[in-house]
Amino acid sequence: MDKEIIAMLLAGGQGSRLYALTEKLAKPAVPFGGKYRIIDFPLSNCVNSGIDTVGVLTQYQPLVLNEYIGNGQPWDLDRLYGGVHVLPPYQKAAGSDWYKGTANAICQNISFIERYNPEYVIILSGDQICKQDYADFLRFHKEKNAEFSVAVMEVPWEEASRFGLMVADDNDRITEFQEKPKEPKSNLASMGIYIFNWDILKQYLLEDDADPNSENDFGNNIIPNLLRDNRRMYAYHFDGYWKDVGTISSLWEANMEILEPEKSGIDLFDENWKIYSRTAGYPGHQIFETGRVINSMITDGCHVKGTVDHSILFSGVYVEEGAEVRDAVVMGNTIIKKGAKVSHCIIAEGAVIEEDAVVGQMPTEENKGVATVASKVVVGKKAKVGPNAMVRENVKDGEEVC
Amino acid sequence: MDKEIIAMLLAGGQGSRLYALTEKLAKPAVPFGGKYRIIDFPLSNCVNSGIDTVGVLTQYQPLVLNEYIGNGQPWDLDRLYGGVHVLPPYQKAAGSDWYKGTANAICQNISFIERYNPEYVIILSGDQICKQDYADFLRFHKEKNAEFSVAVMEVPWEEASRFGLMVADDNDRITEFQEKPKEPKSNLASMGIYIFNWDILKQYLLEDDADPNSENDFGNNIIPNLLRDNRRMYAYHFDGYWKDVGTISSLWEANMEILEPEKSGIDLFDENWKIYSRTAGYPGHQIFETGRVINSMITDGCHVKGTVDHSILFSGVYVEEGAEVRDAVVMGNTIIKKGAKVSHCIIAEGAVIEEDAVVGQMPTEENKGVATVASKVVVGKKAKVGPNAMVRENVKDGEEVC
Amino acid sequence: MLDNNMSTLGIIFPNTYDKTMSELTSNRSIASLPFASRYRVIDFMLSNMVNAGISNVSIIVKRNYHSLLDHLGNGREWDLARKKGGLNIVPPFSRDDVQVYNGRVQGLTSILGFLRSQKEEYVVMSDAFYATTMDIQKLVETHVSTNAYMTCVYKRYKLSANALTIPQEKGDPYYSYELDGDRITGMQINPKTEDYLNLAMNITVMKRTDLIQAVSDAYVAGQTHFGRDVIMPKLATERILGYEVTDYVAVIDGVKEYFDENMKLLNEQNADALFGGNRVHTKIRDDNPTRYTDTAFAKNVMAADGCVIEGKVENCILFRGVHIKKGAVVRNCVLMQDTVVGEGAVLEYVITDKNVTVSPNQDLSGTNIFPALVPKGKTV
Amino acid sequence: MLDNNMSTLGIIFPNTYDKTMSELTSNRSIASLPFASRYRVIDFMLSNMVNAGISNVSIIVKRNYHSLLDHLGNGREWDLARKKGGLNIVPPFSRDDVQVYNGRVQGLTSILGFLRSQKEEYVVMSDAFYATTMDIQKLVETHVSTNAYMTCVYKRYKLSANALTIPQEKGDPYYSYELDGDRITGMQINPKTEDYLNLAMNITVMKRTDLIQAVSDAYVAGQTHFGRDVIMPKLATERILGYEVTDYVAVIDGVKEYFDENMKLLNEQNADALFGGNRVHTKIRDDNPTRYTDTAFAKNVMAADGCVIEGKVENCILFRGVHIKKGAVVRNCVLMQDTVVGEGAVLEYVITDKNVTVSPNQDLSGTNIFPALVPKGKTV
Repeated sequence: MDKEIIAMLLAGGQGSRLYALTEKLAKPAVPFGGKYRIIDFPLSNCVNSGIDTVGVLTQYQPLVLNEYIGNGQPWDLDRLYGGVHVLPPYQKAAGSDWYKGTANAICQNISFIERYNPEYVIILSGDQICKQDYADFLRFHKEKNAEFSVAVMEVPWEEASRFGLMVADDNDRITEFQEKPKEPKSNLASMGIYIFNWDILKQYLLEDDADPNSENDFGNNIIPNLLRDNRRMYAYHFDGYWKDVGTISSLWEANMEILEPEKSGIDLFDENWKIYSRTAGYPGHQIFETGRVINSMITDGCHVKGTVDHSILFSGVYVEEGAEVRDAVVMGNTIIKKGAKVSHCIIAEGAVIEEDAVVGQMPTEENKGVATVASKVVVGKKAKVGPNAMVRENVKDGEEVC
Repeated sequence: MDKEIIAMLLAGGQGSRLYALTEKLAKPAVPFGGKYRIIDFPLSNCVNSGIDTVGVLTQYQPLVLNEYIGNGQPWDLDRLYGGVHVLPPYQKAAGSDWYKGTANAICQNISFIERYNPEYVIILSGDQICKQDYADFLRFHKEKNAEFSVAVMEVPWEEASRFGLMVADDNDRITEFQEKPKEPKSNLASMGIYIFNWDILKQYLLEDDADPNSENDFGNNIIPNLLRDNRRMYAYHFDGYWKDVGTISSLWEANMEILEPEKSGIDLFDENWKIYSRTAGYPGHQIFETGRVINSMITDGCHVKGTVDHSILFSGVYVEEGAEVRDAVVMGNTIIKKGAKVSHCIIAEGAVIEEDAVVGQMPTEENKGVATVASKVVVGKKAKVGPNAMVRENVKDGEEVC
Repeated sequence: MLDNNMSTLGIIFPNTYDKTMSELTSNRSIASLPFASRYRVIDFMLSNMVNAGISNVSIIVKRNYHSLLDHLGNGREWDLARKKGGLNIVPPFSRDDVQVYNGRVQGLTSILGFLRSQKEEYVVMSDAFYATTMDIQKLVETHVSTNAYMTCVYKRYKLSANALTIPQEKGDPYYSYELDGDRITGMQINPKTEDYLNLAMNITVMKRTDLIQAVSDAYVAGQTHFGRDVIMPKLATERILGYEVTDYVAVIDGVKEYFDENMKLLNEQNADALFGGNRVHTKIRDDNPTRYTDTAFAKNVMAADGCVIEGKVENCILFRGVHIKKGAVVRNCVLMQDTVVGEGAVLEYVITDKNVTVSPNQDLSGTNIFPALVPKGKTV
Repeated sequence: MLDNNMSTLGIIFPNTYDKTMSELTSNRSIASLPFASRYRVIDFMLSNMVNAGISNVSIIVKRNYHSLLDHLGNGREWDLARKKGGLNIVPPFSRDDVQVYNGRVQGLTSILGFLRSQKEEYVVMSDAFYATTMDIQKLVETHVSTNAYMTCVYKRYKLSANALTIPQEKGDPYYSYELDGDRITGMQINPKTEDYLNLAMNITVMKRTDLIQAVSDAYVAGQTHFGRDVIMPKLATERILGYEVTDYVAVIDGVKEYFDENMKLLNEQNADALFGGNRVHTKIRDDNPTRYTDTAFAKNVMAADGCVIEGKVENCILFRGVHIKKGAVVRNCVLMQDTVVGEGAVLEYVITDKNVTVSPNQDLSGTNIFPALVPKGKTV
C-alpha cells in the first residue's frame, strides 16, 4: 500500500554534551518530563499528524532505544503496513559502512523508503522537545508546490549567528542558506525538520553519495546543492514551543518549563495532542504525612516523605523524610535519603543520594551551574556534589566533587 | 522477570555460497518449503520448546529479515517481557565495531542477555533446517550438571573430516574437539547449537574479548578454551532431520525432502511441532482445466494451468498452459510462461520465465547441477539456462547461459 | 491530523439475512460463513473498509456471535488492533435486561453514545451477506462530492429463487430502489419480480450527525427497520442518491446461492474480478502449503493452504486443512475447514461444514439444485 | 515443551458477589471496580496468574461485562495476547436461547468443550472480589506435592458487617471451612459469626480432568453452586485440602468495605504489602505525570498519573485524571477516574464514581460508616 508521506527520524546522535546521561544511551532515549523520553515527542507528533510510517535511524548505543520503541504499540505505530522500524547500519555484499552523515543515513535506507513508494518524506530529528503538527507543514509544502521545505523558527537577531539560517523572500521562498554566519541576513533558524518530494530527495541523495568529498550532511551538502540548482525551496514558519535539548542546561530548562505550561507553552496536559510513552507500570504515587509537594510533577510509583518543590520526579523515586528536592529533575527509581539536599540538578536513573548528601546548589549570581549525577551512581553520606559537577562515578561518604 | 533460558540466534551470515539468493538477503531470510524462511525453523523450535526470549544477531543485509521478524507475532514472540529482538552491531562511546566473529556478536550483547538474568543461554544458528526440541536438550544439560553442552549428529565416518567433531567418553563428556580433522577420532559432528551456563559463557566471552589474537569464534576459540580448563562439557545426541542449507544443492535437496516426509523425516504437517511463518495473505491456489499437479506442494495464490511434478510452488506463482515444472523450487510470485520448461533448479522470488524458455535440466550421469535464477530476473523467450548456471542478470531472448 | 475531509467510520451488521440459510447459520452469523476457500464473508467488507483508510469499525452483533468473535479476535489481521478507534464489537446487551435487537434502528440505538463521542464526519454502514472488493473510498468521495444527504449502494440483479420463495415474515426485509437519474425516488420492500432490479446492498453513507439524528428520531417513534422506517419516509424531502456497484459481487442469500457463488470462482475471470483489487485480509491459521501426493488428480480446484490431496478432486472449493484420502473421488463439492474424506469415498454436489469426516467408501451425493449439506462436526 | 509438570490454566468468575454492593456494580462487574488509584480489582488475580506462568486464562462473564471487555481488550497488557491460549472471554450465551448462568457449575458447563480441548494438567479457578498478590505458583506446587484432589484457599478473617447483614437470598453464597490439619472436613454456607473464621476465597486448584468430571456430574444432576453442590458432597470421599493465604488481602464485599480497603493503602506497610510482590498489570491510559501547582497541599494521598492538584487533599485515593481545583478541600475521599472537584468545593467521606463533576463551592459529605456515593457521570 503506498503512503503519501513517511517520516525518517535521525536518532543516531551520541549527544556528547550530555555525556553523563548518554554514556550508555542514545540521546533520543534520554528520559524527559517525568515519564517520557525525548523520542516520544517526534513519534507522538507523527501519529497525531496522521503519519503512520516512521524509520528510526540509529547507530550509537541503540539497545535501550530499540527496547523502548519495541513494536511501536505505545504510539499506535504497530501497523501491518508501515508502523515504526528501527534502521541500524548494516553490511552489504559490496561492503559495509557506518552512517557517515545525516544524508548518508537516509541514503543507505533508500530501499526501506521505496517499499512505501511515498510522495513525500519528512526528515525529523530525535533531540528536540516540540509539539508540532506535521500535517500542517505538509499542507504548506503542497500549497507552495515546493520540492523542499524546512521548518524555521524566528530567533532573536543577536542569537541568530548560532544557527543555520534560511534567507527567504516575501513568498517564503528560500534564496540563501547561512550556516552559523558571523553576519546573519535572516533570523529564521532551521529546526532541522525537512519535507522533501521523494523523487527530489532520492536524486540528491544519490548525487551526494557519489561525491567522495561530501560530508553527506543535509545542512552542509544537500541543501546547498538544492540551492545551486534553484529548486523550489520554502521556509515554513513555526512559532510554538521548540527546544533543542543538546546540553545539560537546556535539558534541565526544558524540564522546568513543563512545570509552567501556562508560561512556557509546552503543555503535556493537552488532550488533543497527547504525547505517548511506554509506561513503567508502577502503582499510584504516595505522599505521606511528612511529605510536602508544590509546583511539581510526580509520577506513578513515587514515595514522598520529604519536601519536593518545583521539581520533576520520574516514576519510582523515593524521597525520604527530611530530604529536600528543589528545582531538580530526578529520573526513575532514584532514592534520596533522609536529610539529603538536592537542588538545581539532573539526577539520572537509579542513583542513590545517601543521607545528608548535598547535590547542586540553588543558582547564585556567580554560579548558575546544573549539577549532573549519572545513572546508578551512589553519592555517599554527607558527600557534596558542586553546581558544575558532572558525576559519573560513585562519590564516597563525605567526599566533595566540584 | 528472570528467564531460565534465553536463545541467541546467529543470523549475520552472508551465505556467500548461495550468492544469487543472498545478494540482498541475509541467509536466514532465504525462502524455504513453500511458505517459510529458514529462520522460521529455529524461531518455531524456540517457541515450541517454551523459550520465549530470542536475540537475533544480524549484520548482513538485514532489512528483509528485520521486516520479516517484525514484532515476532507470527511466532507468538511478541511478549511484554522477552520476545524476539533483533540485535545489530552499534556504536559505543568508546568506539564502534562490526561483529568480528560468532563469539564477538554475543559478547557485544552481554547487556541484552543480562536484562533477563538467565541461568542458561542457548546459541542457535540461522542456517539450518531442523525440528528440534531444545527443552529436551536443556533437560540433558541439567541432568549432566554440564557447564557447556553441544548438540551433535552422528555422520558417516567417511564424511566426518568435513565437520567439527566432538570426541566424547561413554558418559557423553567431551574430551576433545577436532575441527575438520584429516584423521577423525569421532563421527559426532557439532551442529553449532550450544547450551551454556550463563556465568560460564560470560566469563569466557570476556576472556576471549580481551585476547587480541582471537578470532572471537565459538568453534575456534571459546570451545578450545573450555577444553583447556577442563570444564564440564557434554555432547547431546540428536538423531532427527538436520540439514545445513549453506549451498544451492543442499538447499534444493532440503526442499525436495519435504515432498517426501515419510522418507526424509522432515514433516511440516506435524500438528504437535508447527513451523510458524509470516503469511503472504493470498487467496487459495487454483488448478485449472489444463493444470496437472502431482507429488508437489502448492501454496496460496498460485495459478496452475501447466504441469507441476515433484516441485514446490511458493505463494503467488503462475504456471501457464503448456509450461512444465519438474524437480523445481519456485519461489513467490514467479511467472512461468507458456511452453517454458523448468527443471531441477531454484528460481528466486519474482522471476519471469518467458515463453518456451528452458531453465535447468533433469540430472544425468555427467551433470547433476542445480540451476539457479536470482530474484526478479527475466529469462527471455526461448532462452536457455544450463544446469550449472547461477543467473543474476536478465537473460535475453534466445540467449544461452551455462 | 492529515487533511482528511472524508474521515469515516464503519459499522457492520453481521446477522442480516441469517435466516435465509438457517441450515448454515444455526451456530454462526452469515458474516462468519466460510467463503472462497480461505475467507469468511465478513472479511470482504471489513477489508474494503480498512483498504479505504477506515480505522474505526463497529460490528453490531445480534446472535450466534461466538464464532465471529473468535474469527475477528482483536482485529489485528485487519490492522484494526489500534489504540484509537480500531475494532469495536458491540455485544447485544450490556445490562441485566437481556434483549436482542430487532432491526438496524435498535442496533444503532445501542451505540448512540459511542457515535456521539467519535470524531469522524461520515459513517458507512453495511451488512455482510455479500463478498465484493468494491472501493469504499470512491463511494465516500462520491457521496461527499454530490453533497447528498445519504448515498445508498445498489446492484443490478436478478433475485435468487430463494429470495423469491422465502416467506416474507422469515428474516429481514430486502429492498429495491426506483431511480430518477441518481436520485432514489421510491423503494419496494421484498419485491417479487424475476426481472433485473436495483437490489439494495444496504450499504449506506451519511454524515455521522445526520445518522445520530435519524436514529434518535426513529427510535423515539418506536421504529425498527432502517430501510422502511428511516430511508423511505425521507425519500421525498432529502437528497438520497443511489450508487451502482459494478464490481464483482457474490450475493449469498441461500444455501444454493452459497454453493453457486463458491463454484463461480473456479472460473478464472470471476476469481480475478473478486481478488484482483485490494487485498482481502483474514485470520491467519499457520497452515503449511497444500500437498499433492503421487496419487493425486486435481482439475478445476480452488484450495487453501493446509490441504492434503491423495485422491481425485474436480470442480471443488477446498477450505484450509481438507484431507482427501487415496482413492476418494470428490466432484462439485464445497468442503469447509478440516473436512476429511476417507479412502474410496465418493462425493458429488456436497457441502460439508467444518470438521466433517466422511467414512471410507461412503457415497454421498446431492444435486446441482439441492446440494447435500453435512453439518459441522458430523461423521457420515 | 519445557518440562512443566504443573502446566495450569486459569478461570476467573468476575461477577461473584456483585450484589453485595449493587450501588457500585449497577453497570459493571465487581471485577472491573476501580481500586487502589490505578487498577481494577480483576487486575490483581489476573496478574497473579500471569506472574505464575499461566498463559491461558478464561473469564466467564455473566452480566454487565461491557466495561470489563473494554478494560481487558485483547489481554495485551497482561501479556495474554497470545496465539496459543491467552485471554478467552466467554460470553454468557452463544445461541438463540439467551440465558445467563446461575452459579459456577453452569458457567463451567458452557466451557466444557473448551476445557476438554486444552492441554494443561491443572486448573486454577478464582473469583475477583479481592485484591492480593498471592503466589499462585506456590499454591499449585503445594497442590501437586500434597497429591490432593482439590486445594481450596482460605483466609483467616472476620466477616464484614455487610456480609453479616446481607439477606441470604441476595447474591452468591459464601463459605467457611472446618479443618482437620490441612484437610477440609466441613463447610458452612453463609455463616453468621463475628469470630474469625476460615473464609473461603473461592480459589480452587484441581486437575483439569477432575474438574471436567465434577462439572459434568453436577450439571447432569441439575446442580448450580460449586461450593455447595460439588465441594461439600466430596469432602468425605476425596482429599480436599485447605491452603491458608497469609498475604495481604483486600476483601471487597460492600461499599463501606470498598472504601475502607482503599483507605488502608494510605498506610505504607499495607501498600508495600500489596504491591511489594509481583507487578500488577493494568490497562495503559497514557496519562501524564500528576501535577501539583503552587497552591496545592497534599498529605496522605495515593494518586495515579494524570491528576492536577490545585487544592487541598488529605487522606484520599485519587484515580487517574482527577482534577482538584483551587480552594477545594478534599478529605477522606475516594475519587475515581476523571472526577473534577470545582473551586472551593468541600468533600468529606465521599466516593465519586468515574467522570463525576462536583460544582464549585459545593459541600458534600458522608461519614466514616456511610461514605456518600456519587454515581458515574453525575454532576453535583
